[in-house]
Amino acid sequence: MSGENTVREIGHDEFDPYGTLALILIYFAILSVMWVFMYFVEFLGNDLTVLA
Amino acid sequence: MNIHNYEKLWLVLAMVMIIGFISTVVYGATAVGIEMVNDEGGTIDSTALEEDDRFAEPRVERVGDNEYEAYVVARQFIFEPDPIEIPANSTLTFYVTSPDVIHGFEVVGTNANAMVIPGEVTELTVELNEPGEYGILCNEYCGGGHHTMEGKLIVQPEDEFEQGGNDE
Amino acid sequence: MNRTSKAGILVGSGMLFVIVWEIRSALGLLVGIDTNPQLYMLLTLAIVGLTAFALAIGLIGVTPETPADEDTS
Amino acid sequence: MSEQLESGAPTFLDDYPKEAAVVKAALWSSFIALALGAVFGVIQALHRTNILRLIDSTDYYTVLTAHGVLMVVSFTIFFLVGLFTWATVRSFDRGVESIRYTWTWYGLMVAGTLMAVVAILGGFVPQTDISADVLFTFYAPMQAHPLFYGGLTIFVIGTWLAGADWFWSWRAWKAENPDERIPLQAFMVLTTMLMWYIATIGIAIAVVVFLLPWSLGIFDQINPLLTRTLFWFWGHPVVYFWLMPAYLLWYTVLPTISGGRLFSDPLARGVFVLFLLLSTPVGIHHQYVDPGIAEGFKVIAMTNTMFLLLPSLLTAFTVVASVEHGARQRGGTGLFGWLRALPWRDPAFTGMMLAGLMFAAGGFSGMINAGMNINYLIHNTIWVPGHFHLTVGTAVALTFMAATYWLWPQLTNRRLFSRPIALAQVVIWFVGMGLMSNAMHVMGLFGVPRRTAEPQYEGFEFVTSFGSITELRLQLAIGGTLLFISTVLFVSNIALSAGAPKLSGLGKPLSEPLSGAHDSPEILDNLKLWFGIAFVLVVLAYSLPLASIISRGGVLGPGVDPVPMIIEPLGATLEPLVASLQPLLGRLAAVVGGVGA
Repeated sequence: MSGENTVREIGHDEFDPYGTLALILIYFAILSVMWVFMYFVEFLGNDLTVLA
Repeated sequence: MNIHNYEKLWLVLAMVMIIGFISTVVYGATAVGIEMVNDEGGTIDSTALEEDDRFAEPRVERVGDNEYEAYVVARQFIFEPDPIEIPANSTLTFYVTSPDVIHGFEVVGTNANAMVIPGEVTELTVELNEPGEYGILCNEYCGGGHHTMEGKLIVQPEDEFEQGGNDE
Repeated sequence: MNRTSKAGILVGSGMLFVIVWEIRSALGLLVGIDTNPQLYMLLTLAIVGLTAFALAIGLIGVTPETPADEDTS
Repeated sequence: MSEQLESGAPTFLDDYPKEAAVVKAALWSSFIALALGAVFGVIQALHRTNILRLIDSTDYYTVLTAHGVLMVVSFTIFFLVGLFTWATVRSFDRGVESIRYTWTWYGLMVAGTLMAVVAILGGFVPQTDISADVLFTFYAPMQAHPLFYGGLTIFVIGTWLAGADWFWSWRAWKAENPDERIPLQAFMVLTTMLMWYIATIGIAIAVVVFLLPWSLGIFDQINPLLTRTLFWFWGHPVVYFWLMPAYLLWYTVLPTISGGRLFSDPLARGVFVLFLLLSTPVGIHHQYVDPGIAEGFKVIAMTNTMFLLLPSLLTAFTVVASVEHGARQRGGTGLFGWLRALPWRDPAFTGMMLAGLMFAAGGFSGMINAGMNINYLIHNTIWVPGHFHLTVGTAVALTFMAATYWLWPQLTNRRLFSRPIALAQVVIWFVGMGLMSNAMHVMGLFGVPRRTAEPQYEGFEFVTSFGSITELRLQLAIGGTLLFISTVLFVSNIALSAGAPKLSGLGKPLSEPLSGAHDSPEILDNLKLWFGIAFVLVVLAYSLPLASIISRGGVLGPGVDPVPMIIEPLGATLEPLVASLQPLLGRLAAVVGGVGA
């Protein structure tokens, strides 16, 4: 079922996508930091807060 | 259903993040008090602005000690009045409407940014503390001259404003 | 020999270029450091160029045990 | 006439020659729109940055309308119908029920596109009264020529019939396979189309009930907030209509070309169901700073929008995990080392991965757009085009181009003209978009507006916190030029492939998911249930806002007159309309008849 370059078959139960987990945790961290920065510094720190 | 543990972990984290985003926005709306432009500005007959008390003569009006209201008409391709002049340390409510097409009303580089829709009145209140000058631009395409549609908001030092005098 | 394929160098350089250049915006917005644009662009190109060169002559990078490239179309 | 490849499988063209012809025609329509759109795109990038102004600034808006409509309506949706036809036929393993019917909806879509394009390009010809400088959003009371609205209507009807074609195949297949699970690709096609049927209610009412008769002069007033809200009723889910074909490719093709298998079929189905449920009741988030809509409705739209992030976040995991599976099967090791074991030389693989990477960045700016009050910061600034050039302009467009490199040989039995050029093309797109969208996002934060020919004002200057506006403009222009070059490389590569020798055995079978359909609960395949829930959610999210808008301003507007984006008044409109329709109908009849015969 897999391509010509397969050197080993890995089934669902023996596959732990820990590389993916690591990448996605990095993504999560970036998103969280950027959100806090954008909301609290860029937006709330900006001029002319709309009050009503 | 065969869901890997890492996938479950990510599902939980994703939900936490989503709830975090919503909480931040709610914090801004309640604790900081940022209100969205809403339906309180009311409707208006956009073909008869000249018969309306507020918009027949676009102007800034003093309504309290440090409170001002600006009745602004955004039309192809100008803002009236221009410039809008206001003393520092005051609260200003913009009432903006359009007699022709949809426009944008953006005080450049600030959070004062809203749509102007014919038939509706956009109501937007901001606090102006420091003296200074801001550009105003239309940020919704409104026709061939859209890119020339600009105005100015001038926040004057309080003492100078009295001398400069407005229409009163 | 530890050689990275030409395709790998091309794709990697593209990604590296974008990442290094975006860091300038991040520095400007988040930290408020205003880097000189010409200088920063030269720096970016230098980093990308040197990395690509080092990969090409095998100074850095290792190939996986199996050839990573094949024809799929 | 064809040389046999040793170990190749039969291609789609071998198995379904008639369907392959439709798929090819749809993809060519898509690529022609892409090429034209790219020409208009680079004109804008150079014009608004004041690098090179070839046109009058008034004509900029004609160019912008053409760019928007060609890219996000013609390019994306023609690709979608081609891809979905391929996916439906392939995954049911049966031809379409009536090839004549299939050509009919394709013909309608072509006719609709031509009508709209004629109306738009008429803006360049002052001698005609045909013009539609109303941009992709065509907000009333700006008024376009009826040809524009008519073209859109016919185009959308074409897509409805296309969806019906795939449901028809499903019914026929189900009759023969009553106990089988819907194949994954077909499941994705069907859920996407259900979403589309719900979403297009908004645009259908806006155009057919209001804008078209209004442009014909049948009534002369309109409620701009109402048509604007109806537009966004459709205007947000349409972005998922662009995105779902890319997701289909990421879920079903990308794992195979990375050498692995899809991590989880049930999750993929769940993701598409979530998109069906949540794509539509969110459109009001485009109207966060609109007057006339109560804040409560905006809060509801925001909550729905935020939860709509979930299926995309899940997709990120599942797709990357599938690729990691491929890498590890190819011998990749380590926490990140597996990334090196991937087939980066393959332009199809690299293109989709770069598209996915940009989508991760676009996801972030989308989260900012979705945040209700933070919207004040970036609303209608050039940040917004910066965002959607990462999503539709890269996640979707680059995935489509990459997928074409994989699919085209199977539709033509010819190899690609040049794989190295193809690889360079996807990398150039990535770099070009990196520069352009970075500049757009940053300028947006400084307040530079979108949709404007000359963002340079007399009374004030934009204040930058770092760098300068000049530098950012230059960056935008360089990025835009790279994107144009990339498009030229793509289209010419595909065109030149027609000269490659015919081969057989170029077929590429898709790998089976690691956790297959048998693992997913039966209820996921209950399309009626999901359609019902989706419909109820839309009614809940939209009935009160729409009722409120109508009770405030009336169905036909609180005194708003049309503002035609047309040089002449609309008096003699019907005549040119009919006249311009005739050749189109004739051509349509010729296409349908010629192909069907």
